[in-house]
Amino acid sequence: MNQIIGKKRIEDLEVTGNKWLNEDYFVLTLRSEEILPDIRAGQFTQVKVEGSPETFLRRPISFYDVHPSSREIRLLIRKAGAGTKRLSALNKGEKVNMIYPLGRPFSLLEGNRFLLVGGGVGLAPLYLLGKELHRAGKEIVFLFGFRSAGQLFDLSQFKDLGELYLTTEDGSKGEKGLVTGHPVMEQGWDAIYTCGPEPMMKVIAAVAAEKGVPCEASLETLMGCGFGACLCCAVETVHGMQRACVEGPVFNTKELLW
Amino acid sequence: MNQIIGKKRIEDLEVTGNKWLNEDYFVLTLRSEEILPDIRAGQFTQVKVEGSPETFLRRPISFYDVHPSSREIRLLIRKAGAGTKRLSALNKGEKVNMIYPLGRPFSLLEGNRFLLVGGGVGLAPLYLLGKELHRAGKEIVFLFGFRSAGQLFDLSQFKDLGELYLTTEDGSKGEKGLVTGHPVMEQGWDAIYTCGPEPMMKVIAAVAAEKGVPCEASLETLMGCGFGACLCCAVETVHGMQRACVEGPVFNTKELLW
Amino acid sequence: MVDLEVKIGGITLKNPVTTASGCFGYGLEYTDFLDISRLGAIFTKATTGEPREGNPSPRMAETPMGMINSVGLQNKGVDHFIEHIYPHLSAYDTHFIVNVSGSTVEEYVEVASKIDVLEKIPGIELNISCPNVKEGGMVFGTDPVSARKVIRAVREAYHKTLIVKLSPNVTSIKDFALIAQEEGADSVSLINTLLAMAIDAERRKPLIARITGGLSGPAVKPIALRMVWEVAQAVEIPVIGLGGISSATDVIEFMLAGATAVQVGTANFIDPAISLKILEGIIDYMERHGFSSVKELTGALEI
Amino acid sequence: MVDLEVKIGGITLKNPVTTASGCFGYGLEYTDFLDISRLGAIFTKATTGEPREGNPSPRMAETPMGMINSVGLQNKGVDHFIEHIYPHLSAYDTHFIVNVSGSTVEEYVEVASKIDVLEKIPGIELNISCPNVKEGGMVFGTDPVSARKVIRAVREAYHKTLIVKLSPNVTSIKDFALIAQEEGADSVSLINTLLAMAIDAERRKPLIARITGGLSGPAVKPIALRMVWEVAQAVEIPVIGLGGISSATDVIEFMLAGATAVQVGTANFIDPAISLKILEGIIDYMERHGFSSVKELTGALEI
Ligand SMILES: Cc1cc2nc3c(=O)[nH]c(=O)nc-3n(C[C@H](O)[C@H](O)[C@H](O)COP(=O)(O)OP(=O)(O)OC[C@H]3O[C@@H](n4cnc5c(N)ncnc54)[C@H](O)[C@@H]3O)c2cc1C
Ligand SMILES: Cc1cc2nc3c(=O)[nH]c(=O)nc-3n(C[C@H](O)[C@H](O)[C@H](O)COP(=O)(O)OP(=O)(O)OC[C@H]3O[C@@H](n4cnc5c(N)ncnc54)[C@H](O)[C@@H]3O)c2cc1C
Ligand SMILES: Cc1cc2nc3c(=O)[nH]c(=O)nc-3n(C[C@H](O)[C@H](O)[C@H](O)COP(=O)(O)O)c2cc1C
Ligand SMILES: Cc1cc2nc3c(=O)[nH]c(=O)nc-3n(C[C@H](O)[C@H](O)[C@H](O)COP(=O)(O)O)c2cc1C
Ligand code: FES
Ligand code: FES
Repeated sequence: MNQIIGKKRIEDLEVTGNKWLNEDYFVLTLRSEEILPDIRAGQFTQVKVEGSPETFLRRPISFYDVHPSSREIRLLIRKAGAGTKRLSALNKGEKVNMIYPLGRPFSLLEGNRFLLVGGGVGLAPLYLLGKELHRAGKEIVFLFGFRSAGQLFDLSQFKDLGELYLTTEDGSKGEKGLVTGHPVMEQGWDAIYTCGPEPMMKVIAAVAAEKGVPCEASLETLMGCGFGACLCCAVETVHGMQRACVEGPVFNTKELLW
Repeated sequence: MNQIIGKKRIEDLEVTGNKWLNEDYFVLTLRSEEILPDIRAGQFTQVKVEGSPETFLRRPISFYDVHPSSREIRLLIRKAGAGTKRLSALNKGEKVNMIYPLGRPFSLLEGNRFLLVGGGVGLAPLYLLGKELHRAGKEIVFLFGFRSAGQLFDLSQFKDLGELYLTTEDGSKGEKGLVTGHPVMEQGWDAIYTCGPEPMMKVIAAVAAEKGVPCEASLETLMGCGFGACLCCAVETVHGMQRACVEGPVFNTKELLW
Repeated sequence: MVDLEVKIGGITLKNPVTTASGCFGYGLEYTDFLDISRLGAIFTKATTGEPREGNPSPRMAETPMGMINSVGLQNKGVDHFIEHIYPHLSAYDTHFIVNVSGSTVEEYVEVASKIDVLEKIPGIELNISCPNVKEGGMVFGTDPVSARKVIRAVREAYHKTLIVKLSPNVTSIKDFALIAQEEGADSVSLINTLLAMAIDAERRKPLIARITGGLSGPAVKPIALRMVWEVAQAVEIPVIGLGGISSATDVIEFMLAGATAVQVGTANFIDPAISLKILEGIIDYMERHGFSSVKELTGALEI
Repeated sequence: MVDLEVKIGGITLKNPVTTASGCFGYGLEYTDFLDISRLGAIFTKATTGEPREGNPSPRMAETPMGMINSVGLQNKGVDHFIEHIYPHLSAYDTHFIVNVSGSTVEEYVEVASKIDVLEKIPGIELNISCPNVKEGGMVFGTDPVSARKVIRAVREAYHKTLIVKLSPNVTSIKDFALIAQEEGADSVSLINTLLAMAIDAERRKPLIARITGGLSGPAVKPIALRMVWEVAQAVEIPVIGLGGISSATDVIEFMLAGATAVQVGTANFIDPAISLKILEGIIDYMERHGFSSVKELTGALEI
């Protein structure tokens, strides 16, 4: 059922890899038969989960990595419930129906030194963003928070793009505590990008606002459609209710009323 | 979730084989971890179909063959819709949850010469019945009807138990026409057992009634539960509404008001 | 140990997990699968004055995460129940609550009176919501005047715990709950099935002989939950919640919405041992969340 | 070639497959996925007199084979529609039918009158069944007196095809269909969503900010089908059927039950190209069963 008309696609992609990174996270690699469209960091795909009676709607997943040459995309997924569990069990060669690319990506903000703050599976879009910024010659620093070392996985690909600081809530790796308390937050940044749990992003946004640093956050709102038709993903902003799937998921935090 | 209390069981059985016989029929072999209960020809199992959003209720399937020594049972299944399609895709090692054994089996009727008339997937319980009758030293003859030769599969295991006559509607194999027109029907039988499409069974029952031959038929009624609780499988009989899953699925045809 | 006891009228249930009428026979069909004595109560199949054959077949159809049934009130009548079934029930250490049905107010009263004298039956569930009969049943449950009449008459004739089972096929279910409360019912149970239909497109025929039937199963749960919530806000008497329950989580949801106890219906057909698995799940939830009494869950939704 | 044309009031649809209000935006959100000009019609998102922000988030929850939404009537108002959206619609060769909502009879009339003069809009769908607003909406659709008042007022003000969208949250939906017919509506469409609720058991909070919302999707199909059947038996005007449709088979079922056309709602979210796949499936069915005109399917259930 491949239909490639215009910009958004409905397409069956083939699983070319599926690998656990730790107990909860896995990376799903999918290949398109067609040339990939332009996909930008912060955009997402609506994934149809087959063979799961509990999973009626599609599941929104950010792009973690994109390889135009091999026509492959990678998704970093946390096993949350029935849908992601089913995705974790996909085998090579199986097909996955996706609608993509969706949503407003991160913007290339003014300046040269950027901090990318991620929590848990919120790392996913920050890798692709890191690649984009790195390619644009920017200096980037990652600051990632996890609950504990058990949630961690090999982050060397991030380190290829820039410096990386870690915090864990229990101190089992990196600094003990939350990302929001990490000293690197205090350095002078031209902009901050963030993706992770909402309470974390709110604090980051508040720090940024206080320092007058531009900040973009990627929200994880529940979605009905993912492409602007249902108005279920509404987010309160200074411009009124906006759709996380079209006007977001990336928002400038000063526009958010959260 | 194995629970083996009393006579009926809820049990996860392991798939030890799954083989297509032709385009529509397949044989699913399942092994129990426990000693098999007493299973009689005409009884059935309620199979839970996992991973199929369309399949809410269990699916009733007759026992085709039972091997107490290897603790294996075999089911002969026709791909009818979503549920049986999913069952056809099961791989070795996967588990299938079943409730069994259910229903009233065929009875050992008086006499020595029995005709077993089957149509399509209705052959399934007749094989187990053939084995039981053969073991009891009875003479048995199978009369099977198919739409065309394409529906056929290797019937040699039936031939080990008794003579076998075939009809196909298009004459592509055996006699052309319906089982109900086959000359073997006219021979003198001590009893007739039948399982297949209802119109076929009705004619068989009428012939038997006319000749005064006892006849048992296994009905394929829709089932809600399969173990007597919902009253959804009601069949009109001379004794009032009876449950196909408890008082049946095998009925003496002279009791049926159909 | 957590305290699982709840009270419905004069009946103390050892836990809030009971099984729904028409979905659990008289319990006896399930003894191979579980120890039915561990259930809070068992609601029996509908019982009428005279024996009934129920509706013609086919009586059921599968739907997306649900099923439609049109069994009708097939049962052997109240006298058969008293003579042949009742004597077997005392072997089990749980409450049997008889689901009482009829075509006329007189029939309801007759059945209720006959059950009233049965020592081991602590209560009845007045079924004014069966969508699968031409007369009586849902007619009583969808018209406020008839509902009041039948509840009043039965209340006069029946002296133990009276639970009124409400129909969801109404504009405002809480109006009916209030009528039940006003007429002295001890509790209301909801929901019965939603009137529904299924068609075989290929044969262009209804899938059910009687054309329409009652929808049950997980598909209806969100509607049932809303109705329990609405009713629990409106009445003082305990509410028994049901409709699509198939997990402990579902039960917690119904209790948070205001139910004091719950009934498990259609889910028993798919897993006949589910009711006790649900009970285990409730205990687990209570322990994880630090509830010592299950009563604390009732109405504990934070809004 | 099979004849797919159907008529609803003064509107000739090139085929009976249309898309439901609130599930297809103004069609423009779908142009990447399919040629919307091939649809019989597109029912727009609700339009009100003034701009509305809709309800707070979260606005949705997933349920077994369905979803609950409480979007409310978020839209930029009728004037914005006329100035900014209407001009884009003439690029597409299909009918846009505007879903009209309001809190008062006056607001409904105001919106209807403003739409009346739009040349390219051949009809409106009067939404008296939205469960997600405090005032208006479903209040009109569940009270016969209010329903009659608003339909009568809009009928006077609006001169093209008037379709009244009915609420399923009533005891007898056919009563409301008859009121619509009596007041001169050209057609009725049904069903809107069923009032429902979802709870997060772990957090003990409603999953939806407004606590309750409207249930849609395959879960509700058996109820919708029964209601279409009931209404089609009762009225002379064409019935537009919807509720859970996600395949051509579903559409055939609704038409056999008496629908002249159908709307595809929630299913568009899961497969945005589904409406045209459904159309292909209908053609296939007609060819296999020897129907030359799709009109022959309407009410062709054999009972
Ligand atoms: C724009 C966007 C991008 C996302 N990117 C990623 C990603 O790259 N990797 C990843 O692992 N996850 C991502 N998510 C979250 C992911 O969509 C949910 O974890 C997933 O839908 C859960 O589905 P499930 O069936 O496994 O769990 P469910 O059983 O549906 O839910 C399990 C838990 O997850 C919560 N949940 C369900 N849906 C969502 C949702 N849409 N957003 C947030 N929480 C939800 C539920 O409330 C529940 O607590 C993203 C979400 C959005 C909106
Ligand atoms: C006692 C009993 C024993 C059976 N034994 C066997 C067997 O040994 N092998 C076998 O292949 N099949 C057997 N059947 C039939 C089998 O249960 C159905 O074919 C199966 O349930 C269809 O499920 P599905 O999901 O594949 O198809 P669905 O999509 O549910 O239905 C496909 C078609 O099959 C019909 N159908 C659905 N359920 C039943 C049912 N319970 N009985 C008859 N028709 C049905 C439907 O009306 C529809 O036309 C038996 C049925 C009964 C009642
Ligand atoms: C097959 C079947 C038979 C039923 N028979 C009765 C009945 O006799 N009396 C009654 O009050 N409710 C009856 N019901 C309704 C159930 O008790 C229950 O109200 C309904 O099914 C919703 O719960 P569920 O979704 O958990 O099944 C029946 C339901 C089913 C599925
Ligand atoms: C997200 C969403 C928004 C809706 N908005 C409207 C609306 O604005 N006006 C209206 O009349 N119906 C609205 N509906 C109801 C649908 O048009 C339709 O009646 C209902 O969803 C049942 O059909 P379905 O099961 O095919 O979705 C909405 C439904 C959904 C799911
Ligand atoms: S998810 Fe449907 S509009 Fe955003
Ligand atoms: S299938 Fe439930 S009683 Fe027979």
